[in-house]
Amino acid sequence: MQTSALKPIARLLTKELLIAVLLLLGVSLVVFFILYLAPGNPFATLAGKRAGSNWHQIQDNEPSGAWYAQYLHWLGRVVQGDLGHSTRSGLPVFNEVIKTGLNTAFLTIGSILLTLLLAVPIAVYTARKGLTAIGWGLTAGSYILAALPSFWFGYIVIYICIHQFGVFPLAFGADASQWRGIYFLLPVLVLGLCSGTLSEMVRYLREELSRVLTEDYIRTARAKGASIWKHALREGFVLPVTEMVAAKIPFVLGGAVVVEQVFNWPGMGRLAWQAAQDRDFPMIMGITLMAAVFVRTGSLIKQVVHICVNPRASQE
Amino acid sequence: MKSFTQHPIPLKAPFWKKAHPVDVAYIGYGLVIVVMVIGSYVLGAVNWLPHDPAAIDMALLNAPPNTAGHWLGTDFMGRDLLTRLILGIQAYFLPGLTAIAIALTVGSFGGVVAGYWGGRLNLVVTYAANLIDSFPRLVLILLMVAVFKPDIYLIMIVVGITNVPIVAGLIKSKVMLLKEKNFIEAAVALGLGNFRIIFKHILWHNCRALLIIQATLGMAEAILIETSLSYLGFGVQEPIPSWGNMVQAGSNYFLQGQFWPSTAPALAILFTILGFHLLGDGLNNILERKTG
Amino acid sequence: MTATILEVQNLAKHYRQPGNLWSSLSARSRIIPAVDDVSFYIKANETMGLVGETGCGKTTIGRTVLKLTRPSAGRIIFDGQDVTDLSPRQFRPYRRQMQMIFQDLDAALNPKMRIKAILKEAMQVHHPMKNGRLDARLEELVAKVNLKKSKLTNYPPELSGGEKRRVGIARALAVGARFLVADEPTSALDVSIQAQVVNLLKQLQATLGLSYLFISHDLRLVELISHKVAVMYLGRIVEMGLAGRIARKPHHPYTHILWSSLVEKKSRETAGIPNPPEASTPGVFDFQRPVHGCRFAPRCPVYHDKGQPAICTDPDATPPLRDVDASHKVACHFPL
Amino acid sequence: MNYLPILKIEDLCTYFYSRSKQAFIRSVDHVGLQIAKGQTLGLVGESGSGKSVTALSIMGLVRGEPGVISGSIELNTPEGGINLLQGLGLHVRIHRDNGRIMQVAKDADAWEKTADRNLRGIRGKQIAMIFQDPKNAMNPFVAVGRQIAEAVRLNTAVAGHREARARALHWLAQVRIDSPQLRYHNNPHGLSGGMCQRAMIAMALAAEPVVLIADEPTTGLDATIQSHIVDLMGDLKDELALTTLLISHDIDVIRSLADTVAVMYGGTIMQQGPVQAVLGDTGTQHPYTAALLDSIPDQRLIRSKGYLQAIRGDVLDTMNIPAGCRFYPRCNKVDDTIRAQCRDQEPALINIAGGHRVRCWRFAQARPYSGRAAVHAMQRN
Repeated sequence: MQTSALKPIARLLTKELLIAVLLLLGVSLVVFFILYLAPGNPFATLAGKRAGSNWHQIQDNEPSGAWYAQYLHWLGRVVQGDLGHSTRSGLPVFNEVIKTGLNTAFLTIGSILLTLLLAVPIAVYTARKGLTAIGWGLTAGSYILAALPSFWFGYIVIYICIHQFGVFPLAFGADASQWRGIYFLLPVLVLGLCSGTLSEMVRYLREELSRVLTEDYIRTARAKGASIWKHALREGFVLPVTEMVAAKIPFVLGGAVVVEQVFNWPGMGRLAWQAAQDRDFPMIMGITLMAAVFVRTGSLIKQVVHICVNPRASQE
Repeated sequence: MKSFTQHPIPLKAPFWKKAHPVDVAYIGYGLVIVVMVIGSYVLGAVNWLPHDPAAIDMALLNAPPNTAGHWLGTDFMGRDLLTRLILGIQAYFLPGLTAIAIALTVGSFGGVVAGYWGGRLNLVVTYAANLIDSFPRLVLILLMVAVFKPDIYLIMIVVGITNVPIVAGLIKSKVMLLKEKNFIEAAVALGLGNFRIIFKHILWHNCRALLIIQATLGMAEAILIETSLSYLGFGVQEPIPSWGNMVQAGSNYFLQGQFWPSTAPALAILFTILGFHLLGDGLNNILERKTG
Repeated sequence: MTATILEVQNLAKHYRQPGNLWSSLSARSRIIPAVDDVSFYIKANETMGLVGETGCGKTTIGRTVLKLTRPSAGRIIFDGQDVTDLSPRQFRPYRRQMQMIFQDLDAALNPKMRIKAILKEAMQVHHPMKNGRLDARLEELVAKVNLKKSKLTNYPPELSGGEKRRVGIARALAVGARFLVADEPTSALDVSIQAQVVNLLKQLQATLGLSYLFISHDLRLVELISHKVAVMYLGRIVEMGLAGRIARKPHHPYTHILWSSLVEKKSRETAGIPNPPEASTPGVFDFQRPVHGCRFAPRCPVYHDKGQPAICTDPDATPPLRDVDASHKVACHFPL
Repeated sequence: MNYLPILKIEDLCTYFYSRSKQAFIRSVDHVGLQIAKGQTLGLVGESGSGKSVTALSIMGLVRGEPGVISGSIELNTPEGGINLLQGLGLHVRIHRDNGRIMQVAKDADAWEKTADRNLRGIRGKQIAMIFQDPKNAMNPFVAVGRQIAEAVRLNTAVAGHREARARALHWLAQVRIDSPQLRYHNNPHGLSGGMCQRAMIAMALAAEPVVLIADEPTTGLDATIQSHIVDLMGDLKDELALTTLLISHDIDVIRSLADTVAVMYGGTIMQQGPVQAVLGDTGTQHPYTAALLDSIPDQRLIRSKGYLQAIRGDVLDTMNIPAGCRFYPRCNKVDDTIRAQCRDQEPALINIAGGHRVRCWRFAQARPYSGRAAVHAMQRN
C-alpha cells in the first residue's frame, strides 16, 4: 500500500472510533433511562433496600438530583471501571463482567468460526453450481438448523453424549477445569449450528458471491486468463464475511444466553439470566454495556477491514 | 443434458410457471403454514378444541402419540398435547403481530425519512439504528424483563424495536435506489405531493413486497424469541400453554428418555419457522429479484 | 417578436463537498461551483441547446430551472414571473407548464404501474376529470406521441427503449406543459430510434408550440434541433449564439475543439487546431486550482500557443460573456 | 481471397432461453465473419443486434443458457490453426423444424469443460478483449498498473514481478497516459473515463495478442475523449499491426477505423464488405444500412433544419424473428415484385462483388453464399 493512501485511512479510522464512542455513550444513556424510568426508579429504591451495598454509597454521595446529574455521576464512575457491586453477591460488577465476558467471547468467537466453516463451503458451492440436489440439500439443512430451538438441540446433544460416550456435561459447573476442552466444544457446536445465523450466512454469502461473479470486472479477469476467484475474493468473500460476522454478533450473544444455560457455561449470558432473575440491576446493566462493547468492537473491526480492502471508501 | 424447447407461440404463462419451481415449492409450503397458524388461532379463539387444555390426567403422563384419544399424546401432567399446541399459537399471534406492526411502521418511517430527505435526518436515523443494533436482543429483553415484568407484549415490543433497523435499512436503500434513477425527482417535477409520492409510489408500489417479506420473517422471530425466553423462565407462564414453555417443560423429562412431550412442540416450532422463512425467501426471489 | 418564456439571470448552484467529519468540524468545507453565473433566455416555440462534457453542470441547470434543486444565487423568471423564491405550494401551478424529460428511460415510469395508470395519474395531477373524458384525452395523448394503444396495458419493463421514451414525453405533455427540459433524451436510444424521437420532438414543437431546453452531448442533434446553442465548460457558459454559427464559426477555443472532435468530421477533414492535452480528470472540478480565472486555460491550446498569458489565469479576470456579433457571445480573452 | 484469415467464424449460433416467454432469444443466429491479418473488421449494429454476444462467444464468456450452441470459430496463428468450438458438438443436440432451431439440449458442464480446454492459452493470450464501460470492467479494488502487470505475467514470457511492472509501465506509456509512474498506482475509479479506457486498452495489449476484440471502446465517453480514443486506436493499429474486431454502434467510429465492415441486425449479418462499399455512397447497400446512414443528421439536413429520415417501427425483438427477412417489417424498399419473397423467405447472404455480400432479395440475381454447410459438418462430429 502506498504511503499516500495511509493518511485517509487513518482519518477514517479515527472517525469510526469516534462514532463507536458516541454510540457507546448512547447505549449508556439508554440503559440509564430504562432504569430511571423503571417502576420505583431502582436508583432510588435499591439503595434503601440493601443497606450494605455500594448502591447506598452512590446515593449518599449524590443523594438527589436531576436525571442528568445522576447520569453524569454514574457515567463518571462507569468510565473509571466502577460499575457498582452486585446486589446479590456483593462482588464488583466490573470484575465479574470481565471474567465471564472472556468465557463468552471464547464461546462466541468459536461458534462464529464454526458457522463460517460450514457456511462458506456451502455458499461457494451453491454460488458456483446453482441449486443442484446437493446444494439444495445443504441449504435446506441450514434452514432446518436455524429453525430449531437451540436449547432443545442442546439437550439432544447432551443426551447423545451420555449414551454414546458416557461423558456427562453436568459435571461442568463444579469442576470444569479438566473437562474444559470437551465441554468447550459442545456449546460451541450447538451455538454455531443453532443460533439462526447459519442459514442467513449461507444465503447472504451465496448471494453476494454470485452477484460479484456476474460483475463486469470478473468477466474481464476471465478474458485475460486470470483466476476469477482471485479477483472475486475481496468483494465476494472478505467484505460479506466481515459484514455478516459483525451483523451477527448480537444474535450470537443472545443465543449464548440460552446455550450457556443449557451447558452451565460460566459466561456472561448465564450471569445475565441470573441477574434478571434476582433483579440484580447493577449486574445486568454492566452486562448490557459489556455486550454493547462487544458489538461495537465487532463492527469497528468490520469497518477497518472494509476501509483497508475497499479503497473507494477512503477516497470518497 | 438440460433441454430447452421453444413453443411455436409463446405462452402467456401464469407467474408460477415463470418462477423457479423451488421458489414455488417454498411459497406453497409457507402458505400452508400460514393457513395452519391462522386456523389454529381461530380454533383457539373460539375454543373449538379436541380436549380441555387444562384437564389433568395423572394416569396418562407423557403418553406417546395416539393413546386413548390423545392423537399427539400427553404432557407431563397428562394434558392433551394437540390441544395445547393449537392453543399455544395464542401466545404468539397477537404479540407477534404487535412486534411486526412496530417494526414495519417505525422502520418504514425511519427508512423513508432517511432516504427521502437525507442529510441530517439520515444521520439521525443511522445513529438511532446503530444504537439499537448495539444491544444484543436477548440481553436487552432480559434487562427489560428484570426492570419491568416478564410480559409477552413488553417482550414483543422490544423485539419489534430491535427489528426496526433492519426494516429501516431496507426501505432506505430502496428509496435511495429510486432516487438514483431520478424516479422521485420525476414525481416531484410532475407536481405530486410528498405524501402521495411516499405512500403511493414508494411504500405501496415499490416497498410492499419487501414489507410482506419482513412481516413473515418477523413472525418467525417472535416465535423463536418466545421459545428462548420460555426456556429461561421469562416467557409465557404455565399453565397458559406456549410452544416454548411446552418444549421447556417437556425437556425436563428428556434425560429420562421421554422425548415426545418436548419433541412435538419443538417440531411444531421447526416446521412453522421453516415455513415463514421459506415463504419470505420464495417471495423475495420472485418479487424482489425479478422486477428489481 | 415572440414572448420570452424562460429567463435565467446569473444562476449559480454550489454544492458543498460531501461532508466528512473533520472538514465540517474545521468549517473549511469546500464548495463545488457546479453552475456559476449562468444567464440565458428562451423564447416561446424556441429550442435552446445546451452542450458540454459530462459533469459540466448542464443537467444541474435543467434541474434548477424546474426547481428540483434550489439555486444558490440568481433568478429564474418563467413567463414574466419571478419563480425563484416561490414555495413548493406556490410553485405547483407552474409545474403543469414546465416539465422534464429525464435521461434515464425509466425515471418517470413506476415499474409496478401500468402505462395507462402512469399517464392517467399525470393527467389528473393538475386537472382532475371524469373517467370518460380522461379516456378520450388519453387516446388523444397516445396518438400525439405515436404510441401503440395496445401498449397501454403493459408495464414499463415490457416496453422497448423507444416506447419508454414516448411514454416519458407523453407524461410531460399530459399535464399540459409548454416548456420542456429534455435532458439527454436520446442518449440511451439506438440510432434509428433516436431519429424517431428527434422527429417527434420537432413535430410536437411545430404543432403544440413547445419550447425546449435541449441538453445533449450529441453535437449534431443539438445543431439540428436547436435555434440557439450554449456551450458549457465547468459550470460556465463559454459561448452562446445561433446554432449554425456556433457550429461553423466558433469563437471560443473549447467550442472549436468540441466540434472538430466529431469523429465523423475528422474522418474527412483534419482539424485546424491540435487536440488539447487530456487533463487528468476532465470536466471534474479541481479544488487545488483557483476557482477564478478562465477555467479552460489548463486545457486551452490558444493559452499554450500564446505562451501562457497571465490574464488567462488571473483570479480577478474571469472572462465575461461578451458580444462578438449580433446574438453571439463568447467568454474568452483571446477569441478565435 | 488467397490469404488465410486469422479469425474465421462460421455459422455461429448463440441463443438464450427465456423461461417466462418459453422462447429463444436468438442473439446470434448463423453468423459468419472473417478477419485477415492486420485488418480491422468493424461490426456495427443497434442494441440487441448480437454484436457483443458474438464477441463474448468468441471469448467463451457467454453467460446464460443455453448459450453458444453451434458453429465454428477458427483461429489461425503462426503456430497453426485451431477450432475453438472443437468437439463441442458432442455436448449439444439440436432439433430443427423447417430449418429453424426449436429445441436444444445441452450438457452445460461438459460443454464448459471442453470449451475451457480449447481456450486454454488462447483466451487472453492470443485473443484479448477491450470491454465497454471500463470503470466497471476493471477490478475496482486493484491498482490499474497491477492489473496490467498481471496480464503481462499470465500471458507473456515475462514472469518476474519487477519485469512485469516495467512492461506494464511501458504499455501505459504506449497508450499515451502521461506520468505512468503515478497512474500505475491509481485504482480505476481514481481515473477519468478516458484514462480508464486507455488503461483497459493497455491491459489487452499487454498480452501481445494475435487478435484484439474491442467492444464499444468509445461508448459512454465525452465527444472529445471519444476522438482521443479513436485517434489512439488508429495509431496503435498502425504501430502494432493489430488484427482487430471492432464493435460499435457508432458508424463514424467504424468508418474511421475499420477496413471491412459487417452490419448486424436481429442477430445476423445483413451486409458485409469493404468499408467504402458498405458505408459509402455506392447505392449497393442493404436497405437497413442505407436507412441507418440516413438516420444520422448530415450537414445538409442540419442546415435545412429538416426532419430526419427515421426507420419506422422498433428494433427487432430477437425473441420473435419473422419468417421472412428480418428487416421486412421496417423496410421501406420493398416493392411489389419481391414483397411475397421478403415476407415469407429469409434471403441468404448474396455475394454482389468480391467480398461484398448483402442479405436482401433485391440482389437475388447474384450468387448466393452458403453458410449452412458447416452446421451439418459439425453435427456429424
